[in-house]
Amino acid sequence: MIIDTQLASLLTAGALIVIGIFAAVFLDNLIKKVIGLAFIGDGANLFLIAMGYKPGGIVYIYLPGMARDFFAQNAAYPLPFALVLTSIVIGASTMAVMLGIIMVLYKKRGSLKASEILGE
Amino acid sequence: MNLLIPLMVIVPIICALFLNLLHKKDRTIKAIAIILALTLPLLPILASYGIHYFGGYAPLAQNPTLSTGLPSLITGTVLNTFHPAITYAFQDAQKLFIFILGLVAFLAILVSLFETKRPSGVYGFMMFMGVASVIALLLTDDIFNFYVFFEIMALATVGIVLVSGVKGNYETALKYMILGSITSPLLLLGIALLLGVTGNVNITDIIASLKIGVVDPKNPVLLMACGLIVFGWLYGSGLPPFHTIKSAIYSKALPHGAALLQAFSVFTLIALGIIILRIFSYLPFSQMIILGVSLLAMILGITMALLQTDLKRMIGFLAVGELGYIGIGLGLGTAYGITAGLFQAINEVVITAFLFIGFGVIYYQTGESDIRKLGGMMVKTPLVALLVLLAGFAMAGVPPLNAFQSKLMLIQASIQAGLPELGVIMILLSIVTFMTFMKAFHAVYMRPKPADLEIKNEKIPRATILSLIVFLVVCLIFGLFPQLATGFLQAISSNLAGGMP
Amino acid sequence: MNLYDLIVKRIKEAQKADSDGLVTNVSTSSMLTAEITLISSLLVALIMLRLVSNVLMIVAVLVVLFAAILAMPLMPRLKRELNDSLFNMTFYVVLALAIVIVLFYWGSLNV
Amino acid sequence: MIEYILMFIVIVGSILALMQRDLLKAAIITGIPGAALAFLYQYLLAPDVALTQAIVGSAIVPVFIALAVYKTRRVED
Repeated sequence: MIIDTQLASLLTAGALIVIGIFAAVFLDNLIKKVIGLAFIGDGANLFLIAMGYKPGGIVYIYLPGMARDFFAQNAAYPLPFALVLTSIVIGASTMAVMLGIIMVLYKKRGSLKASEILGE
Repeated sequence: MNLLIPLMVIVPIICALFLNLLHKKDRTIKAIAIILALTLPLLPILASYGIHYFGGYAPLAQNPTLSTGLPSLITGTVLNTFHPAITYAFQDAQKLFIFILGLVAFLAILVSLFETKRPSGVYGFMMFMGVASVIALLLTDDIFNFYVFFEIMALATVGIVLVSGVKGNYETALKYMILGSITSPLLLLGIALLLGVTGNVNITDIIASLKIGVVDPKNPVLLMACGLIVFGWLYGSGLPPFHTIKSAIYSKALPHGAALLQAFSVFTLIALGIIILRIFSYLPFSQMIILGVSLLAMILGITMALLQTDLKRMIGFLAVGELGYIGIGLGLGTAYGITAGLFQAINEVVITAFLFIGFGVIYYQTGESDIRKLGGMMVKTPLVALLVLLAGFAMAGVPPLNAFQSKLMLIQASIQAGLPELGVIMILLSIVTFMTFMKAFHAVYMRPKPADLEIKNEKIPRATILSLIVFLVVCLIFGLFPQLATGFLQAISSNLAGGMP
Repeated sequence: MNLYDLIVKRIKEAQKADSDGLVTNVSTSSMLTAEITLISSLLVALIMLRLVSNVLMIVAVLVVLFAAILAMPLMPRLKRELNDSLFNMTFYVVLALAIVIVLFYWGSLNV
Repeated sequence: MIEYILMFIVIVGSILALMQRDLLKAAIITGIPGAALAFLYQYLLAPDVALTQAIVGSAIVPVFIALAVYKTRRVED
């Protein structure tokens, strides 16, 4: 392969963020907007994960019988992964709140168009 | 270990959860809520300075029992000084900030308990939750922990707006959330870049690794991280281009909610601004950006405030405009300037809360906030009118009230830093601020009362008057004895101005 | 027709798009104040360019002064531009993101 | 090799989800990039994150969106 896995993941993350921002700005349907916003969060998470990745490394779980030096030199960096766990949950809960507001707004206004509901 | 430091965050969270368990018994629950809210300003006074390590231990260099027997691969390198825990630092500046936040929160909750007549429920929950997260923002030394509480604060803000019942609150909340969902992942991205370059999320460790040369400070990835974090800072504090949505958020909340929300954004501005200055002060460009954005916030916020017809929106824009003064103090980068900026932040929190709750009396009595439909309230509430007038004087910077001292300090600092133009602009905009305030004051209080204006609630709760008087006393104390506040701020600002070599 | 009437006329024309009630004395004077504040504070802020270069400062001040005079009722336009519609808000947010990133990347490497 | 295919699926799936006119379909297709991301996390040496993402990204998020679609309207206009 021409580019390595880490760089490719970073590029994928960037692409996800760009797709998400595009959707959030230009799509008019509110549900589509929310889907796009979820992609922005996914992109940021993938970025963090790719930061912690170590080419040719092993999973950061210390199994019995593993040599300590081998583990220390080859394990991936676990800190970003611990952060992503929190971030995924935050993203999901934010999205749930947004969808809830959208449902209420639909009941009040009878439309899902951002240009109608969220205009002036 | 100092036990009270984690309690400052834990107590409001417990309050939020506990108050929701109790139902029905209005009177007792009100008393319990007041007592619990009273702990918010009391805890920082009682706590002594210190550092708390959440779920971990002190750095190995300070921890001889742990470090014995470890290989030199760990103890001999920079790892020895890293913080392996989520660190909360409580110093003198934090003491003042958290005390003021606790005071504003206590008074806002007190007023809300008497004005909304529903002592428990989502509103109180969201207020306590937001206060807890902002206290954590001020205390934390861990940038990812900062992000988590930043998100919780955004959700709490949305919650406060959602339960207000003001017309159009759902739309505004959804707009705020959409903009937030674009911005917060980008802030997270900035943190990720910082983590990728330095391998750390603890701010002290990031600075240390930049200082001793583990990481090249001119790394382009770091510049990108700084840009993204600055962008998150704009969102969190409501500087342009977020000034429209932030002022809309204030105007769609109930007045006591808005008083609390503006405290949230001011303290977010301080907390993240201090982080940016600590990490990136070696880039002169970061200070220039802070100055430029603050100038834009001042000009746009105050000129837009002049054009508004909604009372709460007007104060919201004024609050955004006043944020610019704080930003200028931070952006000047001198010790005196940073002290002045932080002092102005404290004054602004108090004064804007004062104004929101003071004008909130009008909203409580009439249910109307359009200044074209208001008038003649001076006859009904002369005492409140006097207090609101004093609040307006304080915001414009009339001696002997507090903003006079901080604005004077800011102007002196800008002259010392060689930028007297900033001082000129600040004076000019102060005058316009006062004019905006007088326009609202005239329309609400001094004009003859329109015929179709009906008064729903005749009686003003005594708690509201009490909290207004407390705000006035705080304004007077800081105005007459500014060294009471600046004494707390000297250490952090000389630290920040020292910056990186 | 004196100057005040002229100003009121201009403001009425500019406000025709958003028919947000009638043009009163108070709204005219506040519009006027906002206009003058905006232009004067921008001009004073531009003087800070002297730290970069004196010539640039003079040129910038003159250009902005003439542009502001030519486009005179700035404030109604600004108010219409910075309205509460989500599309405008997201547009300015993305624009600001681009500006911040470009400035940081280019500015720090070249200044 | 497989990770490059997963990345491709993530990007194509996200674009496809945004291109649907039927919102229920869009909600279900949102699960595809979510699941692919979970597998990708596994390849990037993060099994615990992969578990969380598998549940949140491929089940909870699409179900939330589908519920919202049921409560509102199905076809974008």
